[in-house]
Amino acid sequence: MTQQLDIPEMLESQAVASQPVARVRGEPLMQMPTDLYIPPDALEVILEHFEGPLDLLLYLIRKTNVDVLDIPMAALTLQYLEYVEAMRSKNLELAAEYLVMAAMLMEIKSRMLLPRPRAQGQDEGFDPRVELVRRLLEYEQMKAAAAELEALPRADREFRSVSVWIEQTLVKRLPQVEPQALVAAWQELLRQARVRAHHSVSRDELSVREYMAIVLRLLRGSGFREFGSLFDPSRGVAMLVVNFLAVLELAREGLIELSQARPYDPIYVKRVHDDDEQS
Amino acid sequence: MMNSLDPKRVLEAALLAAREPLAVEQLHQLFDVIDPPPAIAEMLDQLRTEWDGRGVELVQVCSGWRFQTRAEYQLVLDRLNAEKAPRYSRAVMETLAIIAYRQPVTRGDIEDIRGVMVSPNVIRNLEERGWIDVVGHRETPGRPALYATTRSFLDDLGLRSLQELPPLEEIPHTVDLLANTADATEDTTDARVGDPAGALPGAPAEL
Amino acid sequence: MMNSLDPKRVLEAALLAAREPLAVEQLHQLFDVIDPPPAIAEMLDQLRTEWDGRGVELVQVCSGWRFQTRAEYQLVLDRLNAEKAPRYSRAVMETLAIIAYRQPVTRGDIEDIRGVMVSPNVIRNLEERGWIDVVGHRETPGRPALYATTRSFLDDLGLRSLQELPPLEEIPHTVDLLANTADATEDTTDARVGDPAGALPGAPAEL
Repeated sequence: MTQQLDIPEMLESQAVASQPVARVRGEPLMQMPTDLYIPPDALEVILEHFEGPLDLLLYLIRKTNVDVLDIPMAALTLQYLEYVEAMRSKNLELAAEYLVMAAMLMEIKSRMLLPRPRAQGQDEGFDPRVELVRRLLEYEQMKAAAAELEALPRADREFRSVSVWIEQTLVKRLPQVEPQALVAAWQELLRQARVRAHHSVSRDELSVREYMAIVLRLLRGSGFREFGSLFDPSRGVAMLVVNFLAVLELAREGLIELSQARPYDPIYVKRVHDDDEQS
Repeated sequence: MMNSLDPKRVLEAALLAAREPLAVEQLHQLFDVIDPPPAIAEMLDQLRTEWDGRGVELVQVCSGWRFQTRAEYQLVLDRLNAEKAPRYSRAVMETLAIIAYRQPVTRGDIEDIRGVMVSPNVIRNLEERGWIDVVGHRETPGRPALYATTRSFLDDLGLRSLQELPPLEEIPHTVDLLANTADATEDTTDARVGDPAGALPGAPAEL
Repeated sequence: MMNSLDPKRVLEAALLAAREPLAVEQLHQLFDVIDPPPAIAEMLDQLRTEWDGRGVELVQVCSGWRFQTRAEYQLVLDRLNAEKAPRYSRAVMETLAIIAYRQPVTRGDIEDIRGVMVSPNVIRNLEERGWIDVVGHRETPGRPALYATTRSFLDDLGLRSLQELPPLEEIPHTVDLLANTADATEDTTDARVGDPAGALPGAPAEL
């Protein structure tokens, strides 16, 4: 950005000739515009400096302080071509757009030389400069917007986002399981095993199986237990029945031993081979 | 500029914004124009105290100091990236489902139903989680361990009892199932173990 | 567990630890077990005030809330890492401005406005930064890609929406130009000796 300001200083003014070199809007132009002389070693810098023909034109317009809405086409074209010719003579690589613009400027200039039909004086779009001015203004607007964007505080330049260390090793994250996921897993099993749907498990069967596990846990390491101690009457009759069914099922599967010395003696329950429990 | 900023706040900002732990020597670079240099160790201590009781703490690790989330907050923060939460493999989920709905079962039972070998890792995984344990042994050759789900399994799934597990009766009759009904009707034996050998020919072992 | 933690501190920890800005909806996930849900907007306001005068500030950008270092502190923190953020050429910034203010645009649109070719590198540069992406194609021959800016562009510039972009300079309607055309005829009188216009048309394009 600062480079832009420096350039005019690099361009020494050069007064020439006592007669007007041109007339701009009727006023004689007594000297070359101050920025037309380009020191040879500055040329490359200047070339790099401009983003294209529109940028160069804007520079020329703003430099000479003319009204962008009333561009003196001849003077502008002249200045522009001086630059382009200078670039060309230095054999600098010249973007095609500069030449296209040169042609366009000359076209506009020549069209302005043509007599304008008075009758159609109000005809919009007659002024051949309109399109050029529209483009110049739009480009200048975006150029200014770019400078504004550049000036905005930006992440990793004016500020950094904060992201503190996340100490994951302290807490081992464990998978969470939803009850419904078990059903999904089961359904997948069914699908794979192609078991008939009647292989499903009812709540009743489940509760028996739950009690089977409870009873086995109660018996773990306890040797013999009195039969009655396996039941919790406070849970209601239904649960007692289920509990009882569980004990019967365990006996049937040979997981527990029931023993009774004589009829009406207490019944004792023991896990089969409780001694070599592995857990 | 630097002089107008509180050195402790500079230190704090540097540590909050740093991607890596910062060593005390590095922190000194922040203040190399200040004379005399501020007492960094002291400020770090003060900062650590200031952050007591918050979700982030200042800690010293091998390569320096850093702010990090506190473990007890991490569980809550994890909700933000649920998609990154680990998941159990299909093998684990199916094994867990079988134990939950068919308990008590042996590994052999699980293998019969799944039609594949059950890796010891799968069982150990669930045991370590505290969701299953051995409740006895079946009196068959080898006396295999019988697995059942634990209270903690119910707690973690938010259930009061196994009865609150989703019922399985509502399994939709898929085309797949219907297509196989003909063979399956023959299978009137024990619903639990069934005859998986016939149903799952050539099922590969899964480890 | 959750109940023992101060919701505001949870929010703070989440925002300090997040890699990306967090939207209010995301922050709600932190509290989904609390009934009634805490007033997140209010807590964010309180947090912002609490962090006043420190090296780090809580700001709202396009995709949510984040903590970031204050510019005046960052100047000091920059002493810690010599690595500077990439600088962008005027070509890149002008292209970005055109995409930001005129989106969606094709490369052709950008070239029309800038009056020069847009190098593919310029576009790639902005894409790699994650500031622009292709949002579709214009249904014209060649189906050119339409570019627009991303949320990350707004986030990185600390903006909440495109409406917060700096306002464009007003440009006068070209209709105004026509008002001046009457005077402009004078301009046609000039004739410069040695008009280089004559010299140039034959000049070969050195490309």
